[in-house]
Amino acid sequence: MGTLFTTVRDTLRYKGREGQWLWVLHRISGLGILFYLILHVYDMSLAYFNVPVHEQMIALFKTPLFSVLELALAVLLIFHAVNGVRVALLDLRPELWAKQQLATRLALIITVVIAAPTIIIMIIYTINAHLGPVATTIAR
Amino acid sequence: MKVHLKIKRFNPEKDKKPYWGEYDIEADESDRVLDALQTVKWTIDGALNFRRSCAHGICGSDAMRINGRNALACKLLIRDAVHNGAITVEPILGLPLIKDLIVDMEPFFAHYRAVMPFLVNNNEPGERERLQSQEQRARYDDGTKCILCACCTTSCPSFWARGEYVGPAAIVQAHRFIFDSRDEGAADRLEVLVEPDGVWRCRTVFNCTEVCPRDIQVTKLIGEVKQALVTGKID
Amino acid sequence: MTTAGSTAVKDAGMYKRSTRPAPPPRNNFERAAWMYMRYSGLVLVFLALSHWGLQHIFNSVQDLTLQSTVNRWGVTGQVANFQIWFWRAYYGLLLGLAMLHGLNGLRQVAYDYMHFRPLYWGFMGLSTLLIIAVSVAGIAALLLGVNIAAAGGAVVR
Amino acid sequence: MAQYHQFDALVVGAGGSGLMAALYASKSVNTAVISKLYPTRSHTGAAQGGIAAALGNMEPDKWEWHAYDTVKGGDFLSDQDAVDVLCQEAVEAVIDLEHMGLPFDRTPDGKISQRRFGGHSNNETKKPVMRACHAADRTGHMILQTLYQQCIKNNVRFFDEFQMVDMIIVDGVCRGIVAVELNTGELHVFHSKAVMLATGGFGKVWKITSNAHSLTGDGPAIILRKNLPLEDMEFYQFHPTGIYKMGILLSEAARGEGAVFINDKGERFMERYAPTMKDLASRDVCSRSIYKEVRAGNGIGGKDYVYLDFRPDRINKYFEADGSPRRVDAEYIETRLPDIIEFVRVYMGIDPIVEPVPIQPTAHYAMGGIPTDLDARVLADETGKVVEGLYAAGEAACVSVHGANRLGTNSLVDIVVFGRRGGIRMAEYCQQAQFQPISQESHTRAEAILNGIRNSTGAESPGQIRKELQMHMDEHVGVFRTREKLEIALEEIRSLKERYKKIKIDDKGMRWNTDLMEAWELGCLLDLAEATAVSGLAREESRGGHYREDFPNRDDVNFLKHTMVWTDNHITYKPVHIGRYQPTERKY
Ligand SMILES: Cc1cc2nc3c(=O)[nH]c(=O)nc-3n(C[C@H](O)[C@H](O)[C@H](O)COP(=O)(O)OP(=O)(O)OC[C@H]3O[C@@H](n4cnc5c(N)ncnc54)[C@H](O)[C@@H]3O)c2cc1C
Ligand code: HEM
Ligand code: SF4
Ligand code: F3S
Ligand code: FES
Repeated sequence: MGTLFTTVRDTLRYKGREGQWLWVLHRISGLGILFYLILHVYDMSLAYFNVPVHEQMIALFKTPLFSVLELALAVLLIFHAVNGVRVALLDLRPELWAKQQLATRLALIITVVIAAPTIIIMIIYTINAHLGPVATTIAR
Repeated sequence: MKVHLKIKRFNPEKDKKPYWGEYDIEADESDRVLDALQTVKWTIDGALNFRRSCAHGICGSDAMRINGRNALACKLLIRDAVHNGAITVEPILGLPLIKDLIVDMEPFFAHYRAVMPFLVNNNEPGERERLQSQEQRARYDDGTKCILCACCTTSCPSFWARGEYVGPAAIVQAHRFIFDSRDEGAADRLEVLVEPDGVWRCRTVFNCTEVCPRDIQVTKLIGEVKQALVTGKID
Repeated sequence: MTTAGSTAVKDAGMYKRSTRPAPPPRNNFERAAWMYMRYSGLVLVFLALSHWGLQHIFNSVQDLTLQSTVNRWGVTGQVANFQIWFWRAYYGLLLGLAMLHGLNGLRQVAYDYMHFRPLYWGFMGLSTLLIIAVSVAGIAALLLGVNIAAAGGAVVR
Repeated sequence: MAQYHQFDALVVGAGGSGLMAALYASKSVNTAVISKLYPTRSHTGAAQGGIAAALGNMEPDKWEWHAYDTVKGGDFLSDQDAVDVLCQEAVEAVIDLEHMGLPFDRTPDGKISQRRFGGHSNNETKKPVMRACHAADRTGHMILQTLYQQCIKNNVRFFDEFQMVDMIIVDGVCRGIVAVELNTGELHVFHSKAVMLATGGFGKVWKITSNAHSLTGDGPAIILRKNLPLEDMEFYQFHPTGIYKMGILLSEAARGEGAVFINDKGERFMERYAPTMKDLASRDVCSRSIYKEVRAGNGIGGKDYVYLDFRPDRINKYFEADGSPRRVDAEYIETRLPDIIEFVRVYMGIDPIVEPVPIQPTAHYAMGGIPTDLDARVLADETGKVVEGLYAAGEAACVSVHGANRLGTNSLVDIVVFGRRGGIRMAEYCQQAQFQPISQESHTRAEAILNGIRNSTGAESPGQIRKELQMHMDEHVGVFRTREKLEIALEEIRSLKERYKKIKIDDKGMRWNTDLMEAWELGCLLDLAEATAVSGLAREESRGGHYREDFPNRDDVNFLKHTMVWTDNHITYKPVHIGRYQPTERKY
């Protein structure tokens, strides 16, 4: 893995600003989403090829552990999308470069603005499913 | 004021791996970090090694990592560098370490040479200067300020990962000529930069722009080169 | 030599060179890949986020059943109506764009860290095969619909 | 053991002069450049204001006017044949640089832009003339970069971070040099037909200086040790505008754009000292005037500095007072002097657009150096005999175009004009000369010297000696000199030289031993300081940069001649080449 180790070490050692950390996150989130996507498409294809296994996997996705992973995935996807737009826009319109500091902050803010309600809704769904009426009462 | 300096030391003839050297010195708050290093060298340990020459940010010798971030030691004042009375100084990343704060600059200059950093124009120039409008001159001004200090290239995560990446400094140099109205070598330079280790390695991290001691908008210039490759136009 | 100051010689096109065409670069793959990442990313924002919203916000994973899939995909052997074609196109596009985007992203990461050429090519070869296989299976399932026969009648039409 | 290399021509030093020479020499012969710094780190890159050439792009100008200004600036000590070459070829050289790609600023009609500079005038009206071609205030940087770029284009062979420590001169013929590869500490013998020394200045002899740490005069010092003379060493220029206490230069371009000196009373005092050129009088005049103000108690707060004022509203006020129609605004000043303004902001923490800047004269430029003829060939003595195969150019050399005081922007002209002439001449020589044999032992002298320092077990610290040397030089061999001061300085330098024999360094290693190299360089500084003081003591008159309070007048009867100083401190003299311009009183 050649320079993976040194790069990770250097990235931790070097005191970069937001740009550096957004890049790290973008990379990790991209890989995370890809991993999930492969799993997910495989699972969905089983709806034709092997329905019983498909159903077992759906059941698996409903367990608490996967509910937590799903939350993480939501944040990663939202972040990756928002930050991806930032990068794409900056790359395709160099004249926007002067505003990069603003763009980084905006990306973080938008991520939070979208992710926060998403997570809350998802948490409520999960609690509902696992704890049933109690949560439903609270939610009301 | 009293300053506590933590300097990453390494002597290839003695040490197996780098270690921290710690020094307490007296310095003026308007002194440069370079002055502090000189004080250590001249009064505490003459064996401390670092490059320096002009001492005012114009020759590009003394790029180093001060408090974790690249800077020219001669352009950072003590008062801006001390945190809780201390300053940490380490060599720049991504280039082979030789001794103390000195790294091997050869790979850096090899990338510089790779982008044909010189005017290409085979037309007979005539007896007087080639004409250039003020706007055309302004178009590539930013890149001409570069002092090849390597602050940018050695702050770039893509460069840490792949030393083969030409790096922001070389792209800035290429930009300086690609956008010079007198130049005709853009095609050849773009041939180099379109390669996988050319501009595409740049992931828009902005570390480079943030540390350039000459305030060059490095990422923007890289972006303009990417645009030249994408649109096929240089304007 | 005495030259009088500023006798302007602004004949037409004196400074001309404003928009020179850059040459078509020889190695176009990296450039195409780079542009693809940007443009597909912009499209994916809508597709991936809307999909996520549908599956995880408006509906919950917890409510996911074979029925909800049948509602969009139809069942094996069924003649596709407009709705089913719409979902086929939507998911097909999402799947294709995302997989290719992800694959190229993975390639970039691998290119950064795997300097030993055979390792890089081996890793990318396997990854590409896996991703193609999964994508083909996914698209096949999308076109063929939910195999209701194998579901043991669990699904109510 | 030393490694061995052979090249037709060797250039030592990769500043403007070295690169220019290398570029031209490498066109026809096998050439290598040896430099203790990466070429782009050379101090040519620090030059700010501009390079003079009578292009006449902005207003009428003639090279003859440039020549006269140069001779007058040099207080009539310049060799006028050399000055003619300088000023005539300046035009060609600047155009040459432009063709190489140098990004000069432009006039509205697309030509090279020019600005005013100290001492440059329209000879008819006596008013300042726009002669300095410039690229913002980074002209030297652009020259250095452009020349390096061209060297890369032409595949010039570089040995970067190799430091010359000895020269091989046998039977009066230069046959190569010995250098240390800094990275390994190994010695390398470079065998050649011709060598050019382009090692730059030696400002580090003083404490307050605009010069780089690396400017330690290695070339001239080695020349002295080879029993060859140095010329006009007493003429050292103190630039009037160094940042207070640091010495970082604020180019004369600031005054070219309209900045003025003011004292504690807010007076524009240069009006009194130079009624016509005022703040653009030559540098020696300005530096002395500043110190005269300080002595009269007019320094800011009674201290030893004055203000350089380039607040736009003030500049406009002075333009108005001078009857000039020009006006400036903050934006204009920022685009014309970006680096200078940044220096002030970074290093002084004040904004020159709103506050005046504390400045003090700073040691800047060596008019003297290795004597050469018009083709940059090194002279062996006062009779004009040349050392075969040896060339010198740039600040290390003294063709004597600058005489007793250099005009601003003339050094950059000097390095390109004589660098080029030297390079061409050297190549011609190499084409007909043969390699002269060198001994297997060529490097042993250098080895012994370096090992001597490395293993010395004395108690003296080189850092301390350097500090004391610089202190004495600032105090006694500065802008104002007297017999007593110079004698004190000499005594001190000699005792420091004794102490230098007993130094001890901390780093005993081979690789990148800057401790060792700095100690070696200190030896050069000591030798050059001594040569400067000795020459100054002998010249009992005031001329240009050399001002003796005990002999305040110029004495053309006894001292219209060049000093040649030798390693044993004896002095010989050489006549000045007078041409069209007879010495007259110098007034600005
Ligand atoms: C701050 C400042 C501003 C200036 N502004 C102007 C201006 O506006 N206009 C103007 O005309 N002049 C100006 N000057 C003066 C001018 O810049 C210099 O005199 C000129 O650049 C000297 O060039 P050079 O080629 O002789 O030497 P340098 O550029 O100093 O180069 C010396 C070279 O020699 C090498 N070297 C030295 N010793 C050794 C050794 N022992 N072995 C191997 N290599 C060695 C160094 O590595 C370096 O490459 C300015 C000077 C300063 C300090
Ligand atoms: C939702 C909208 C998306 C947008 C706007 C987006 C945008 C981008 C962009 C612009 C890049 C290039 C980054 C660079 O070159 O520095 C990128 C990289 C990447 N993307 Fe996406 N993407 C999105 C969705 C996805 C999805 C669904 C996946 C998973 C399949 C994914 C996986 C990756 C990977 C692995 C990388 C490489 C990361 C790197 O090189 O550091 N992205 N994305
Ligand atoms: S672009 Fe800036 S940081 Fe990079 S080498 Fe040039 S001056 Fe240094
Ligand atoms: S830090 Fe590196 S990734 Fe690009 S924006 Fe700068 S070159
Ligand atoms: S010493 Fe020249 S840039 Fe710092």
